[in-house]
Amino acid sequence: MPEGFLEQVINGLMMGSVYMLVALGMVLIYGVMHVLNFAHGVLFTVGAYVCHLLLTRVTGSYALAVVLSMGVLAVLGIALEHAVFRPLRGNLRSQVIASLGLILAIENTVVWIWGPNALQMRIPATQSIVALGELHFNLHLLVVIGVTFAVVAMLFLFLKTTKLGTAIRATSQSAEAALVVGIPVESVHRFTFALSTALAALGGALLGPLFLVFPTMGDEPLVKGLAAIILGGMGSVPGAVIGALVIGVAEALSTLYFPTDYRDSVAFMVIVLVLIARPQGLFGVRMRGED
Amino acid sequence: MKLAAVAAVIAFLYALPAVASGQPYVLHIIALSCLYAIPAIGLNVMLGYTGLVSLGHMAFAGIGAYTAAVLMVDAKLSFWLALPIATITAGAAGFAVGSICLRFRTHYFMIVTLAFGLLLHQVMNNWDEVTRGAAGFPGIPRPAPLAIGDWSHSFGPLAGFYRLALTGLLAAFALQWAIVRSDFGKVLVAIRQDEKLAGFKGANTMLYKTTVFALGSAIAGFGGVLFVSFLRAASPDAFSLAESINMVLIVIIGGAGYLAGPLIGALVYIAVPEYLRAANELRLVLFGVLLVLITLFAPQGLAGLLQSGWKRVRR
Amino acid sequence: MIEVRGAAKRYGGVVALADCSMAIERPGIYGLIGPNGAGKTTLFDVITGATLPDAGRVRIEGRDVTGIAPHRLAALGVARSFQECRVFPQFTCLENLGFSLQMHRVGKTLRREQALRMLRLVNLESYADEPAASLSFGQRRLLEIVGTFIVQPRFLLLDEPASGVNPMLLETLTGFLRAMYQQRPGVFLIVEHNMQFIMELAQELIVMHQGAVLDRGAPEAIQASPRVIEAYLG
Amino acid sequence: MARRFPRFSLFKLVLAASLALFAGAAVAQQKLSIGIVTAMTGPLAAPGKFQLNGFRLAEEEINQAGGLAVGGRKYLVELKVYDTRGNAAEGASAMQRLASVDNVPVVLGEVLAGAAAAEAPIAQDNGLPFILTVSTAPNLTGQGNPFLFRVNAHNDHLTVALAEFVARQGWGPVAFIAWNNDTGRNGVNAMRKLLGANKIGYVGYFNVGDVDFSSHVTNIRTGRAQAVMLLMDEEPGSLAIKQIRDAGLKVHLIGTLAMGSDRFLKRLDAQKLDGMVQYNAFPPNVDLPRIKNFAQRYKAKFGEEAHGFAAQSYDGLMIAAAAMQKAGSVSNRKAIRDALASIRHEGVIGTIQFDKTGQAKPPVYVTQWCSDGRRRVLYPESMKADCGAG
Repeated sequence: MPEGFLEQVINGLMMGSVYMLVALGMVLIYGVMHVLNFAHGVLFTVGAYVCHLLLTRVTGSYALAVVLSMGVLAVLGIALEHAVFRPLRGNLRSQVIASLGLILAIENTVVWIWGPNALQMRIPATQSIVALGELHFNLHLLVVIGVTFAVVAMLFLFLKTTKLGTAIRATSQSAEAALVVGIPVESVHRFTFALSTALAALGGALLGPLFLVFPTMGDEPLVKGLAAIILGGMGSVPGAVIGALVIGVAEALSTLYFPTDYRDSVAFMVIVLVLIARPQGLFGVRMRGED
Repeated sequence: MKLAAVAAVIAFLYALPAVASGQPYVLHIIALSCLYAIPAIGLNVMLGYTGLVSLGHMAFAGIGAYTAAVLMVDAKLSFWLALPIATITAGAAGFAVGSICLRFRTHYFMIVTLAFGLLLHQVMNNWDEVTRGAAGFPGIPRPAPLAIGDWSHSFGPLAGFYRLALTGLLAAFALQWAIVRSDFGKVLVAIRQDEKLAGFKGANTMLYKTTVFALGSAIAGFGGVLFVSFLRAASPDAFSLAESINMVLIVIIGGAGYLAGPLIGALVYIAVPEYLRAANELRLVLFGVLLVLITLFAPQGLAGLLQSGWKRVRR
Repeated sequence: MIEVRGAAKRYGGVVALADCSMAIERPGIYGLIGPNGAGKTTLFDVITGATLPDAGRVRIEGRDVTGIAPHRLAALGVARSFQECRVFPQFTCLENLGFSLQMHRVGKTLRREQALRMLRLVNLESYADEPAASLSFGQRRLLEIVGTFIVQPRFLLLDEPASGVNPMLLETLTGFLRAMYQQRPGVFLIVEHNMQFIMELAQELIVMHQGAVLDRGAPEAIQASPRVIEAYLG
Repeated sequence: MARRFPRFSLFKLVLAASLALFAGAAVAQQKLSIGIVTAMTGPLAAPGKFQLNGFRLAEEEINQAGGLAVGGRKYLVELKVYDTRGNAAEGASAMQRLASVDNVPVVLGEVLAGAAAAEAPIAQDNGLPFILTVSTAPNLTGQGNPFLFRVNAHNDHLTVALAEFVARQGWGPVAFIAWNNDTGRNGVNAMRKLLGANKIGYVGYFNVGDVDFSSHVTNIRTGRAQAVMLLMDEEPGSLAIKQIRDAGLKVHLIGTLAMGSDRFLKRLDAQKLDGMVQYNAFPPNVDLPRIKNFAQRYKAKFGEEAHGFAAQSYDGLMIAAAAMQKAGSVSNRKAIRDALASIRHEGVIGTIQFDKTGQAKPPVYVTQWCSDGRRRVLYPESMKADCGAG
């Protein structure tokens, strides 16, 4: 085992938990509505910008700004679901293409409003360094990971124990059956979209202070989130969690064995290989949307 | 009547350099639109007629472009030899990659094409010794003059290359037309509508899809060669994921599954922004919104809108 | 001619086929019946290569065809229709039939002629140039079935051809199927819930229950079979 | 004569600038459009902005001085700015438009090498002088294009002094974190050539837009690198340094000119930067009148510290103006080209004179951060100066 192996695993788990938030949002939408929303990454970006705006202009409290930005994005999510994704329901190709259009429109609106240069979001409270043996970590990174795992736990509880959560799971199994047993499918869709975009906002708002806030900040999490949900099996929530962690770790470890300028491809080639061996992904029951 | 109109337009376009000799900018924009329309035709055969949404299409244009660049600059081959070799190389690469990607369907297919698009782009960006890396490949020549008997034509000057780009586009268009009219094209359209049914009717869908992937990639590669010869430089960014997505945008806005769709799409994509040069971020916002509106309200794209508008007028 | 040996298939926890064996030795119109979830459509899918069985083999004319690609089965003379009725919606009726013929290497000029003749048989000739999507469901069903016959298959599998077809069209359909069989006898295997329709048509009924063949015989005999009655009522 | 002329013009400019304040309404002058291609959007918008700032400042100063005097007439300079997004095809279209529609006598700018490579041949087709002011890819010049000039030092040249410095310090192995684009890749290749492959340790490339460098940091630690060279712009640069220091890595930091500015300091803190060296084309605090003056004027207009890209671009426009004066024409492109080829211009970045390939060789510097957030000059020897001068 090469030197630094364990440390790379830790690095990978950390980035993996960041990818997780994006992956969870995408997998919820995919599971329930069977929509692959490529615009999820720009919603992540918008979340970060909204949080930055709220933090600097409206409230001085970071926590409040995070929660409010989730609210704003949830509203935006409902609007998008209503205006774009609902009319295109059942048409995979058009949904993907519309979401590509949304990327262009939203990302450039962000550039138009906030300019192309990166903004800094400094939260003094979480700036300190935590030492774990020889390794040092930024406190904010630990906050991100803590919040992510708390959110994942809450999401699981929500899906398993609440009525709405059960309705979401039922709808993702079969929309027709859900309709038959009296679940208001339309409302479930709307709620799922809101939940998903709020998660994207949370991701952006959490990551902003750790790195920077810039117009293309959502691209990388989108691509990695996409990779994660495919690896985990589209539509499987636990699969997305594991998939995100696996992608994060594989990426970090790949720097030990492969030239780093091929790092992105390494992650994707792993996915292609996994898919060839196991087309339903690691946790998927079966492929949906086949015919 | 229709044929005469088309012939007149083509004749006009060929005569344009003589008419508009003082307007090299117009020639440049039309030539560039042609060069975007060629890979768009390749994608239209895949996406519009067969229903294969590839998110890595421009990577194959890149394979053609860089193959030709290396052949012309390093191996000192003539453009006229490099063009077919590079086109075939792009097609072969499309066949190889396609036979992997096409094991997957719908979303999975899109993601796998995206993955290969990323990989190929990284190769162009990272393989410094061959592709000159991220800084781009300067010094790619324009084609040498062609002389057949008394007739000769040089492609170095803008007007000369403009005619070549136009001819290239017409060739690609003619190929598209032939494909769509043929029995082969019928199968493609059947696959787009119901792949499973096409299989039970006796079509070897995998073979057809792989062939069409290779064909689309070859057309893209052909366009890529002309593109870098026109710009006289290749840059990996011209073949990135973003460009592949823009290609999808061109085909959809123009009208997927319409013969003229890629032409209209490329013209709109190149010419309108040139016209709107001032408003930059805004024009990309507009394109994004336009794309969403078209998927929502006019899934047939501009070509479809024009056609139904024309029908209404005639009625 | 068609032989299924020990076919088994599970979807998640649901057993669709369990050690299902069946053989059809001579041409004829066979009805495949059974309660919902008995595995009829899965058996169709296994025979036509749409689904790879977890276990068991399928032979057609002695040749092992288990899990081979549908287009290769089509080349062996197998044609099928679908429960949900599948035609190419954007193709016209003529194009739909023409496509079937094209796949069996019929030349362009012959295609139109043959297709028109078939459309006339089911009274659809006035829709020849209409896209299939504009037809009523019953008409689409007729088109689908005509499309399977037009290539003169030796093995024809129809999945609930009568469902969603109104009584008037049903008569057309029955007459058409009979005429086709008389013209060119083959193995016609028909899944059907409409008992009256299938009793009238079939020479032999094959009853499936819980993923296996429960009983088979002449329609009258099956009607009287206590096992079958129990399966349907239980 | 050729030596004194530009100096005179600069002097005149400054003089005229102050006079213009009193002069009131000037005589109506003719407009002179100068073409600019740069990235205003896209991933390279930030360097594009500094480039444009330099052009804008030069434009303003020329016009405030009453315009550019050529052949007995005065011209007000007007910049025709086109955004290329760093995209080759858009750059080519913009260049074609400037050459034939806007009919400018000279074009300046471009950030991205790939776009510049597509623009240059079109400039050549149209016999239009094209002056690069930021792009550093070495192979741009030397393509046999007589109309292409580059004011700034290219990558191989920029890194020479730094490599010398690193070699003298005996740091080894040197690790890299580099943008996987022309800036990063060319930088790594140049250093590999200059230092020798055996001195090169871990090379970590990342894509534009990546923000997490943790795995690179780990590999640098385990590779026992003594120094890390960061080949990127200031935004990722600040993140990389933060992550390297947060991880407790004790390595020497080596940076690019983007990391030798007060703006960069604002993103981090002096403690994290202490001891970091970087190559620089324009250390704004060097005790030279030309540099100090420019830095002041820039700060007055844009409210921030002068940037090397801006200084190079400012000089680009000024040398174009000087060439037009020397050629005695604002429309004869060939004459302007010939003037450029032979001109010797005292710019704010130093003496600019183009060689046969059109490449200038302005001075390059190595600066170093002090513990108090100021900078010192380490190279060239003749300018060596302590904290506060870099």
